[in-house]
This record gives sequence, structure tokens and C-alpha cells, in this order.
Amino acid sequence: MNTWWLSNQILIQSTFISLLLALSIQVPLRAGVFSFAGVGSYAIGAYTAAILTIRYQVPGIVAIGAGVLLAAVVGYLLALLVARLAGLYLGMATISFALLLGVLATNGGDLTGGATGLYGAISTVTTEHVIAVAVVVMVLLAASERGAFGRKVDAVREDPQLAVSLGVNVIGVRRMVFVVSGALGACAGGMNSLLRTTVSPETVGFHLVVTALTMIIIGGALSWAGAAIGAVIFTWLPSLLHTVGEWQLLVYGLLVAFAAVYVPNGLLGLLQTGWRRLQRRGRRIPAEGAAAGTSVTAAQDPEQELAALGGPTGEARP
Amino acid sequence: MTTTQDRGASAAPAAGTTVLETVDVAVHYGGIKAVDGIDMKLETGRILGILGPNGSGKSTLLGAITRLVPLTRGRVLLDGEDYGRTPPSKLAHRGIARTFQTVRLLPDLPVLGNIQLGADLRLNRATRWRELVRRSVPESVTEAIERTGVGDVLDLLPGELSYGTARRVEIARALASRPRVLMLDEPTAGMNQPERLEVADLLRKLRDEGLTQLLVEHDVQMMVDTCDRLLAMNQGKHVAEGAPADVVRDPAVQEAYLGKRWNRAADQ
Amino acid sequence: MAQDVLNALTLGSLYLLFALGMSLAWGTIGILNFAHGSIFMFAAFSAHLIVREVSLPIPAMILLGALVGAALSVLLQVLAFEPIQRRAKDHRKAELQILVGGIGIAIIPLAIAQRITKSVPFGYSNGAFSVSTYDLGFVRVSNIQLLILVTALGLAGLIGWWLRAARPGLALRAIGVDSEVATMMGVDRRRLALLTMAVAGGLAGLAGVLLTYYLGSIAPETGDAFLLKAFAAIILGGVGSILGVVVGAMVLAGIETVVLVTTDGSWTPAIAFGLIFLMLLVRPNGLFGRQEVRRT
Amino acid sequence: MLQISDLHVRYATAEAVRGVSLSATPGRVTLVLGANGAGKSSTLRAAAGLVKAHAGRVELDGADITGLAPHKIVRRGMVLVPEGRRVFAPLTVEENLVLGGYTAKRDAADRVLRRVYEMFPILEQRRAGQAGLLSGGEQQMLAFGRALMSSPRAIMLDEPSMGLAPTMVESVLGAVRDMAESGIAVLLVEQNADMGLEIADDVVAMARGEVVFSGPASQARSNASVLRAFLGEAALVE
Amino acid sequence: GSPSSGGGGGGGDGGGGGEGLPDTIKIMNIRALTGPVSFAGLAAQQGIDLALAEIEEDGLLGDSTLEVDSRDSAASAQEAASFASQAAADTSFTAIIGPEASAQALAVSPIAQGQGIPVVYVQAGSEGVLTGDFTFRMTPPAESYFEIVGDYLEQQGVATASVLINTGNPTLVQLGEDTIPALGEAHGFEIVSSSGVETTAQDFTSQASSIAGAAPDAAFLMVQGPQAPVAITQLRQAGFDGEIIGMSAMGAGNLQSAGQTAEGAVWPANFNAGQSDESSQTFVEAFQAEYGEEPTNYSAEAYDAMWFLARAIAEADSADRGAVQQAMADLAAEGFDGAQGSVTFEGNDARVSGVLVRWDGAAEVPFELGEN
Ligand SMILES: Nc1ncnc2c1ncn2[C@@H]1O[C@H](COP(=O)(O)OP(=O)(O)OP(=O)(O)O)[C@@H](O)[C@H]1O
Ligand SMILES: Nc1ncnc2c1ncn2[C@@H]1O[C@H](COP(=O)(O)OP(=O)(O)OP(=O)(O)O)[C@@H](O)[C@H]1O
Ligand SMILES: [Mg+2]
Ligand SMILES: [Mg+2]
Repeated sequence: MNTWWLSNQILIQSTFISLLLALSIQVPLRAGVFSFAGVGSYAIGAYTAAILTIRYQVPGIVAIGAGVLLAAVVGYLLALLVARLAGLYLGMATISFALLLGVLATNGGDLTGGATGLYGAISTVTTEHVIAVAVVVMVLLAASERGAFGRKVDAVREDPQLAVSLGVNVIGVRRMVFVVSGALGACAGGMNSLLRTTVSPETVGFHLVVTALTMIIIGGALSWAGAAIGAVIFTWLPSLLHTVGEWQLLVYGLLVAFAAVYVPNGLLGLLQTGWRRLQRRGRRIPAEGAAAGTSVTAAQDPEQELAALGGPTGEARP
Repeated sequence: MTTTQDRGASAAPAAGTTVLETVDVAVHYGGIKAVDGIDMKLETGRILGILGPNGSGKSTLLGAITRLVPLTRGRVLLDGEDYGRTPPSKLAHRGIARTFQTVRLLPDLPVLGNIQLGADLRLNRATRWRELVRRSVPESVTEAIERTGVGDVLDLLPGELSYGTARRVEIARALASRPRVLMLDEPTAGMNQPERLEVADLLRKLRDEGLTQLLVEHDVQMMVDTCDRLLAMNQGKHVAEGAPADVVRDPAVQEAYLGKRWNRAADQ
Repeated sequence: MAQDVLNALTLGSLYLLFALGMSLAWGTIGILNFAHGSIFMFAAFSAHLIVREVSLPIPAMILLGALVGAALSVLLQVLAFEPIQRRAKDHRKAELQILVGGIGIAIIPLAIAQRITKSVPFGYSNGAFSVSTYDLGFVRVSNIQLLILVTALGLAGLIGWWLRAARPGLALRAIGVDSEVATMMGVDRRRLALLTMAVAGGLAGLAGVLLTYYLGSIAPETGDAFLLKAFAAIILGGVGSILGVVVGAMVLAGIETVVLVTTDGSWTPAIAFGLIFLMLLVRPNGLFGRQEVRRT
Repeated sequence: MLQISDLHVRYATAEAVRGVSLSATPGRVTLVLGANGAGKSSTLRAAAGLVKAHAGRVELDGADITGLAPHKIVRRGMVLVPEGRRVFAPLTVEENLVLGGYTAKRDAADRVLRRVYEMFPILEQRRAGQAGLLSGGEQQMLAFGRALMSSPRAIMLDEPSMGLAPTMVESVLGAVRDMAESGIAVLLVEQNADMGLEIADDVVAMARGEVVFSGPASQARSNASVLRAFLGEAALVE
Repeated sequence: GSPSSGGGGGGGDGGGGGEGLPDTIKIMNIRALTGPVSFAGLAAQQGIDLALAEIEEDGLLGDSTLEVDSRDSAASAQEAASFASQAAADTSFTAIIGPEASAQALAVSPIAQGQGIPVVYVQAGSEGVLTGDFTFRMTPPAESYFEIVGDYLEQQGVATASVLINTGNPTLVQLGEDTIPALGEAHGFEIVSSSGVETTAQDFTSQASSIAGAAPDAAFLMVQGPQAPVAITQLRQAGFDGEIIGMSAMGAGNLQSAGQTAEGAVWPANFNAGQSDESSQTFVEAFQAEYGEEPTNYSAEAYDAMWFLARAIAEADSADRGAVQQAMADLAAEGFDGAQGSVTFEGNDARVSGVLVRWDGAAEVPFELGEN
């Protein structure tokens, strides 16, 4: 293990934990569900894991697993409750849910350690575990974005009614994203509190919504890869910005604003459009090449041209 | 004026049995009676056309049949069984496909993806996974693309299509699911005459292959040429029903729907 | 009791004053501006910097705050939100981008103010206005409290009326629905949007100055703290409805006050947000929001 | 009068319009025909300032309006009825109409409003209802009526009969004819070539972004290839 | 004597500073120089810079120089933890001067303790921060010197009091819920009401009204710095005219914006520039000479932390982490005179006797009992 790894362990861990948290918001967003409940699940996971390790000396993996399970169940129940909500109304309801959990943590007395929170959650969870979990999650999500399942989610987001008419169980998909989001958020929270050995109400607050959302939008909202790009950037950016000293916050703001304004589909979108352009080059734009020839004939013999062009495509004509 | 009345030739195996039926279906919005007591039967291997003035409730009826619009009253039957409580998404799995009156393509998916969406419900687990590895396209999709002639635009995004082409993509999507019953809401709006004829040809060919269809259109000539039966509606109510030639000659239909021009044409 | 009602009304007016501009921009041209809190703070802060040098009367201060707020807001519109809206394919996509862009931009004035003040609260102790309190027997009320109540409700009424009655109000709502078609009706969407943002920013600045007078002082972070409350008030009332935001702000303040008066207060946010949650379950589009129409 | 000369429109992936020239004269209806994707809508959108013209010139009554913002073009007296209805769904029917008269004088707008209601009684019945709840054809009527509201001097209509029942097609196209008679320059894109030809004075046929036929309607009616392309083989047999 | 001379003496006693020391000794200094607690971070940085200059001048470490690597955590726990792990991983770092916010400190402690690098905190008053022998804290917890306010209240004849607590801050909650009620019992006043506010609360009208309604003799405002002027102003406007008691967060210029309205507010602090201890005054003079302004408690604590660390290094005569930690523990057991006056330790946690500070409408002045 080299020194780079050792001295940047925290950032490495944070990158993957942030990624999981960001994904817990990105997954519902991809299905058109504005749910920030993932942040609430983060709190559930963080506290469950900490309480179980501190009070009951449960192994770290089990403690995190318990949090994940609990948050998934809570996610499902929440999905049933908020079924009628949409858009930012749903956003507000789920933010309420997350804030509620924060207040519960602050007022939880001995169980949650009140405003101080809990400390001393020592476990055997390591950076490698976090990376392994994150990689598995990324692979699964990447698969879910491709092919039939990916299209299904796209349809649920863009036009639920159309999706229904195409045989997609929209309600089922919506519930599923709540469950997945809960599990992801709780996983992030659980790992974070065990790696830091502490959790407090301050660390599970509203600011997580902002961070996660920023990562997703700047990275690219429609894919796990966007969240990954965002997580890497926003975890490492602050340490890079130390060079600008006291104005680091200002520069940070400028960068976020610039990216949000001028990179419409996130950095991932930028990469993808670039890639598409490259692929298309030569294949499209028949206007200049192919059609230039016909324009000559058109000038000579408009009648023939007209007859040939009655339909949209030559071969489709009867 | 040539009318291709090749109904006799269309006798598909089980033609004539009722697939889909509505009994006294009504959809009311407050005081607006969009659909008000429609009885309708859709027979296998036949094309039923619905016509009626604007706002007569055709699209709403289609919505009611596909369970996207809640019924105020009445029953809807598929193969003789009431499906008024089945979740709407289940209908597609039972072989009902439809298009909408407005273009509804997913903006972020290229045309090919949009068409594949129609076929997705037919895929089994194995093909789903196979698609992840190598991007294979099911045969029903290639066939639908071929039949609607949208092969040139497969990698364009819907926003880059002209209106008429977008409508074709919608038909392709509906066909890609290899449905048992196809419902089309003004499929040729925005197309010119030759293009319409082409679509009409396609529909007839599909019918001859045994596809049951419900067609809503304002192009009366096309309706007469294509449909086996016509149902005329006005203000949510049933006005006339029967063979196309009879329906368009019905005075009530002429009065409410067809107007002077068609009368002139029919008189000739 | 009467005192509690007055306090709740005052708190509601504070929320309202803050939320009004935000609601206007969001409900009409679809800009959910999360830099609103920052504009609010920076306008108040600019007024602080000036009043440190010259002592100004309160109307001049309010005007100053409103002007700074309007200027910042217009700048924001031109540099950030306009490009986003121009590029985005549809409204829904622009919404999130605008939200995050706003969050990013909000950091800039905040960082500047934090840098200058070192996060120490600032106020207008040098101003030519002093708060006086009147004891009416059953309630105590201060001049600034009255000013806030009147301004908040008055401005809400004015804006609500403008949106309902005037043709530009209608045009604004049309821009929010489909700005391209709106321009095809002859609506100058750019100018109207700028105007709206200027008004929204002006309201933010005005609110900043008034609130600083009322609270005695505010810190650079104060703007952000109000943001969530304002957002909640708008959602609760229903986006796009001015009556909604008035009621939303008052209901939120009312709940908070009741909880504060009857309990030790540590559960206030839980109860407030819990109730918002429940209300949304009952009315998914807020109290006065209109259901979005979409038919087959 | 509206004069489009040598117009080019380019999108990222294709050049949709390549050197189109056409004009619409007050008192006359110019019909634009063309297959799907021929570039009709693109031409109209460019003329209305909604997309940038890559090259070429658009003139209205002799003044160059190329590249002008859409709302300025409206204020100069030219409106476009867009393809696919595009009514303001959450606004009421009447609000939609009032917006159409945004640039007009209030009393003039009131007068036209009454005329629109006369023409389409269903709109009057639904004046307080949300426009998005109307049926497809009703929305098309609304879109048409909305364009009338500004009392334009030149109007471009992109498939105004789409989704309309035959009776309605008649009355809308009749109204288009009436408009032309009243001295407005009309540019009409119409897929229903049969009916379009009946009210047109001039015809322009487009294919793949170019003008392939241009001439008076009578000439178009006797031109076999135009007929074949836009009315189908059947028209020739007749 | 003065801290510098005291420090010099200590170094000398340790035996010829510099023999076992490398040329440079690296210290990681994690400060919130930007963000919402930058007022504390920047002030602390001044204290550290001043101490460094004095240590250099003093020759405490002989030929060796202290190299302080200051990093801006912007009040983020993750950043702070990241710097701590960098310092821990890089063997050339001897010790850490820890961050000010408790959440950051809580994230740093397990790393420092786990990897055996000594850390000394400034502020970070929460429990759980000191997890073992490698973690030290130079800021005495407020409750340890809160007692001094008791006599004052007794003298003022306070019999009833209300408490307002920021429920999001552990230190404030602890003071409000445990320390003050205990104080009441010891000094014969009764808590008549206790209410909580959110961390981010901006308006206290309701709470102020209810406190004014209860009309106690004193009101304890356990709120964060920026909230203090607002709470005081609104309390006064609501008609409350009793004593207003705060805690050290009221200091550091936070009452400036409330001006005259806040006159008479009193709070116990671990340090005030006007306090009479000799070592404190030496520090204050040096600070004024350097920066032209009066030091705040943050500067004083950080100054003490820097000196503490330097003396431990001199004492250990080694840059080895374990040796330095041992020397720190020894030094803590002895205690010393520093900027905060006479500092003793309870375990690794600093203790001072504290001063009572009063806002006179324009400045914070130390307040001697019986002055009134
Ligand atoms: N959700 C709704 N709320 C209120 N009115 C509605 C709703 N849906 C439909 N309507 C009304 O019901 C009537 C029937 O509408 P529908 O769309 O079924 O007509 P249509 O026959 O398809 O007409 P078109 O030929 O113009 O498409 C119309 O007057 C329409 O305005
Ligand atoms: N936004 C766009 N981006 C890229 N290509 C576009 C865009 N809009 C149109 N096109 C392309 O430009 C060409 C002309 O389109 P246009 O909409 O002008 O055709 P049209 O003649 O109106 O057809 P229709 O009768 O189907 O409405 C088409 O090939 C279409 O794919
Ligand atoms: Mg319809
Ligand atoms: Mg077109």
C-alpha cells in the first residue's frame, strides 16, 4: 500500500460513499420521481449501523445490512404513502421525511445520542469493502440502464401514461425505485458512520440533498456514470481548490454555476454528445453530398423528381 | 373513384368472433358527456372504423377501452371477460396496442429505441440479457420498421423528425409488439394523400394477416376503403353503425359530420 | 394569546416577504431560484456597507436594498437562467438545472459576505431609524413589525392582482407553459422574464432590508436558512398561486408558533414538516395549486 | 406581402431547406405542398423567426425581417399557426384566445373574439375550461382562432386542417379563403391537397428542401406529376 | 512568568533544545479559514502565527524550525478527516492542531488515535472528541467554568430564570439542560421555562414573547453566535428587562450589530482580552502589537495550543509522535500559564477558572464581581 493510498483514504472512501448517496437520488430521478428520501435513508442507515455496533457489538457488515433492510422497508412504505404526489411536491414531501428523521435523531435521547450523536462505532469495515459494494452497485445500475429495462424506466419518466399503454407497470417501477433508493442511501450512511466511527444529526442534514443533487446534475442526471463523475469531482474539488486559498468557496460556487449553466446535460452529456458527433460524422448530413446530386436533376426535370418524392422514403413507395 | 372493397378476401381463420366489446360505456367529466352509452363489438380479423365530428368522444372511447380513462359507467370485455378492474398495463400483455392522437415519442431515445419499446413486453428473460451484451434487435422490430418505412431515420431523435415521419414511428412502435388488437387514433393526420394510401394499404395487409383493428380517422375516403364496419358517433352517442357505404350515406352522419363536399362526391 | 397570534402573523409575514419573489419567478416563468436567499442577504449586506458610512432613513434603505436585489437578479437571469432555458429541451429538464445553477451561484455572494464579515452578524445600528415598541395592553407591537405585516400582505395583494388582471400577467403564465408559442403570440419573453426577475430580486432585496431591521441583525448564512421555509410555504400553498403562498407562509408560521407555545420547542421542525407532509398527502398539488392537465 | 428568397435552414444533422424562394401576396392564398420531411415546416418556422435561417432573406412588405425575434415579427403583422396545435394546456380557452390578441388593440381583439366564437361555437361553450382538455380537433380550432386574434396582415398556417372533421375542414379552409379575400397574405401548408388546391391561388411544391414546382393553382391542377405526388394515382384516373 | 519565557524555560529544562530534533518539525494545522465558522478559524490562525513567531524568536527548539502546514477545512468534517489522514500517513508530520467544529473533531479523533499521531484541538467542545491518550483539547468546556456566573446571579438577586436552547448544538444543549439547572440548584434560582430553537432559527419573536410573559429575573440564551444579537434584541423588544446571560459564543464581536440594545448581557468565558492574569496580558500586548486589535478567545486558545505543542516537542527532544505524546501528557499533568491564564488539565482536557464578560454596548469587558 503506497502512501498516496494511505493519505487519501478518507477521500477515496468519501468518493464511493458520496457516489452511493448520489445514486440514491439519481435512481428515482431517472424514473421521473423527485424523491430525496435517499437522504433520509442515509440517516436511517447511519444510525442503525452505529447503534448496532456500539450497543450490541454486531459485526459491521451485519449492522449495515440491517440498516439497508430497514431503509428499504421504510422506502416501500413511503412509496405507498406518497403515491399520489409528483414533481417538486413529492420533492418537498420527501425532504420533509428526511428533515423529520434529522429531528428524531436530535431528540432521540440516549438511543441516538441527541445533538452530540454517537461515537465509537468501531468495526472491521474497510475502504476495500466500500469499493467492492460500490462497484457491484454500479455494474447493476449500468445493466439496468441498457436494453429493455432501461427503456422501460425512460418511458416511466417521460410519459407514464404511454408507458402504461406499452405494458409497463408504472406503479411497480415507482415503488421499486423507492426501495432501491432507500437501500442505496442506507448503505452509504451505514458505511460512512462505521468508517468515521461516529454519526451526528449535523452529518445527516439537508446539506446532503444539496450535495447529492449537485453531483448528479453537474455529472449528468440520466446515468449512474454521471453520478460517478459528479462524486469524483465534488469529493476531490475542495482539496484541489486549496491553491486559491481564501477564495476557494467562491471559486467552487463559480464552477458549479458554470457547469450547471453551460453544460446542459452534465459532463457525461458533454462526453456523449461528443461521441455521437464523432460517430455520425460522415454517416449523416446527406444534405450536402447525396442530395446535391438530386438538386441538379430536379432543376432539369422537376416532374420526374416530384413523382419520385411523393413519399418520405423511396423504398417505401408501393 | 375506386374503392377497394376486398372484404371477402380477408377471411382470416377465426374472423368474425368478438374479441373486444363495450357495453353501455360512458365517460363523463362533470357536465361534459364525452362518451355516453356506447355499445361496440370488435371482431377478429376485422377493421372497425369510428368516425364522428370533433369532440364526439372517439379518443375518449379509445381511452376507456384501453383503461387509461376511468369509466363512469358500463363494462368493457375482452374475450367475453370483463377487464374493468385489470390494471391498464396488463392490457398490453394481453395483446392490445394503441397509438395516440398526438405524437408521443420519448425525446431522449433514438427512433430505434422508441420502436423497440413496443416490443419489449414480449421479450423473455434470456433475450433481455442477450440484448445487454450485444445489441440485438428482435425480429418484430425489424419487421415493423420495414412495414412503416422508417428505416432511414432510426438513429435520429424524435425532435429531429418531421411530423409525418414521427407518426409513422408511432405506428411502428405499436406494430412492434405484434398485437392481437391494434387501435389507431388518427394515424394519418399530417400525411398527404399518397402517404395515407400507403398507410391504408398497410392496415389492410395487416388485417388480411388476421390483425384486428380499431381505427379512428377523419379521412372518410380512407375509412370507407379500409374498414369492414363503421361506427359513427356524435356528442358521445351512437349515431349509425354498419357497412361503410351505408354509414356514410346515413343522413344523420352526413348532416353532423360529412358536410357539403362529401355529399357532392357521394351524389356523383 | 393575542400576542401569539400577532407573533405568528409576523413570522408568517417574514416568510411571505421572503417567499413572494421566489414564488413569482417560479410560478410564472418557471425559475425556481435557489440563489434567492443569497440575493436577499447580499442586498441587505450592501445596505449595511452603505449605512456604515452614511446614516440613511429607512425608505432610502429599502429602496437601496430593492435596487441591489433587482440588479443582482437581472444579472443572474442574463448570465445563468436565460442560457439554461434557451438550451434545455423542455421545462422539466431546465428546472433541475436552474435549481443547481442557483445553488452554485448562491455561494458567490455568500463567500464574499462571509469573507468581509468573517461570518459575524451585521445590522443597521448606524441607521436613522430606531425600533419603537408600543404596549397596547393586550399586545406589544413594534413599528417595524407593523411595517412588515403591511408590506408583506400589501405586496402579495398587488402582485396577485397584477398576475390575474393584467395582460402581461397572462403572458407570463403563458411563457411558463410554452415560451416558444408565447413568442409566436407576440410576447417578448426575454423582456418579460427580465422584468419578472427584477421584481423578484427587488422583493428579495426589500425583504432583506426589512428583515434586518426587524431582527436587528442577520448573518451571511441567514438567507439560506429562510430558503427551505420559503420553499415549503410555496409548495404548501401550491406553485403559481399568490394566495397559496400567503396561506402557506401563514400556516407554516402558525404551526410553528403553536408548537413553540405549547411545547419546549425542540420538536418544532418535526411537527411543522410532519404536517406539511400530511397536508401534501391530502392535497397533492398544495392547498391552492391546480392539477396539471394531461389527457390521452 | 411576404417574400422568402433563397432560404436555407440547417439543423445539426441535416440541411432541411435548401434555397427555397416563395412569396405570399395580399388577397391570395399560396399553398405549399410536399411530402413528410420536405422542409415545409422548417421554411415556415424560419420565416417566423423560430429557427435561424442559415442563409437567405425574408421580407415582409419590403422590409427585411430575416433573423428578427419571433415576437417582433408578430408585431409587424405576421403570425404562424404552428404544426401540432400547441395550445397553452393549463390556461383556459379564453385565455388562450386573449393571448393570441396580445399585440392587438383591445377593442379589435374583442371583435375578433366574437367572430372566433361564432365560427367555433364549441370554443365558446368551453371558454372557461382548460384548453388541454379539449379534443384534438377542438384544440386545432383553438390554435386557428388564436392566430386570428392578432388581426395579422400576413398569416402562415402549418396544416390547419389536421385532425379536423370534414365539416370543420371546410369551414376552416373557407375561413382561410375569406381571410385572403379580406386582403391578408396567406401562406398555407396543407396535406389535404385536394381541398387545399380548391382554395389556393398559387402553389409551391417542395421536395427534399427544394422548390420543385411553383405556379398558379390552375397550372398545378393540370400538372400530372403534382397530382400524382400529392393526390395519388387516383386523381389522374379521374 | 509570561508564556514565552515560561516556554523558553521549559525548553531549556528539557535539556539543550535541538539535539534529538530534525531540522524541521512538521505540524498539520487544520483550520476552518472559510465558511460559516471562519471567524473562529481566522482568529485561531492569528494566534498560531503569533505563537510561531515567538517560539522561533525564543529559540525553544534550537536550530530546528517548526513548519506548520495550515489547511483550510472550510468547516467540512470530510475535509478535516482527509487532512488528518494525510498527516497520519505522512510520517514527517509530528502532530496535528485540530479543527474547531465538533463534527470535524469527531471525524479526526479516530484517525489520530488509531494511527498514533497526537492532536490538540481548539474549541470542539463536544463529548466524544477526546477518545484516548493522543487527543488533547486546549479549550476548556464551558460547563467547567460556568460556575462563575452563579455568584453573579446570586449577587443580582436572581430567583427565577428562563432558558433558550439551540437544540442542534451539543454544547449548547448540554449547558441548557444540565449545567444551568444544576447552577440554579446551587445558587438558589428556579428555572421557570425552557424552550428550544432550531439550529438555523432566525426569528425568536415567539420565544421572546413567552419569556417576557413569564418575566423571570434572568434569561439564559444558549444560542449560536449569530443568533445571539437577534435573540437579545427581540427579547428586549418583547419587554423583557431582566438579566441576560449567554455563553462564550456571544463574544468575538457577535454582539456588535446589536449595539446598545444588548448592553448588560453577561457571559462566562475562558478568555477575555481584559482579564488580569499576567500571562494573559503579555499575550494581549504581543497580539496587539502584531495585529493592532484585541485578541479573541479563539486566538488565545490556538496560541496556547501552539505553545503547548512546541514545549512538548522540546521536552521530548524528539519529533517522534509517541515521545511527543508522552511529553504532552506530562506537560498537561503539570499545567502552565498561558494566554488563557493558568491552564490545568483534567486528563487531556484543559481547565481554566474563567472570566465573566459583559457587553457594555460597544465592547466586551471583563466584569469583576462586586463592581456593580
Ligand atoms: N379530461 C377531460 N376533461 C374535460 N373534458 C374532456 C376531457 N377529455 C375529453 N373531454 C371532452 O370530451 C369531448 C370528447 O373528446 P374526445 O377527445 O374524445 O373527442 P374526439 O372525438 O376524439 O375528437 P377529435 O376528433 O377532435 O379528436 C370533447 O369535447 C372534450 O373536450
Ligand atoms: N429540430 C430538428 N433537428 C434536426 N433535424 C430536423 C429538425 N426539425 C426538422 N428536421 C429535419 O428536417 C427535415 C424537414 O423537416 P420539416 O419538419 O420541415 O418537414 P415537413 O415538410 O414539415 O414535414 P411534415 O409534412 O412531416 O410535417 C426533416 O428531414 C427533419 O428530419
Ligand atoms: Mg380525438
Ligand atoms: Mg411539417
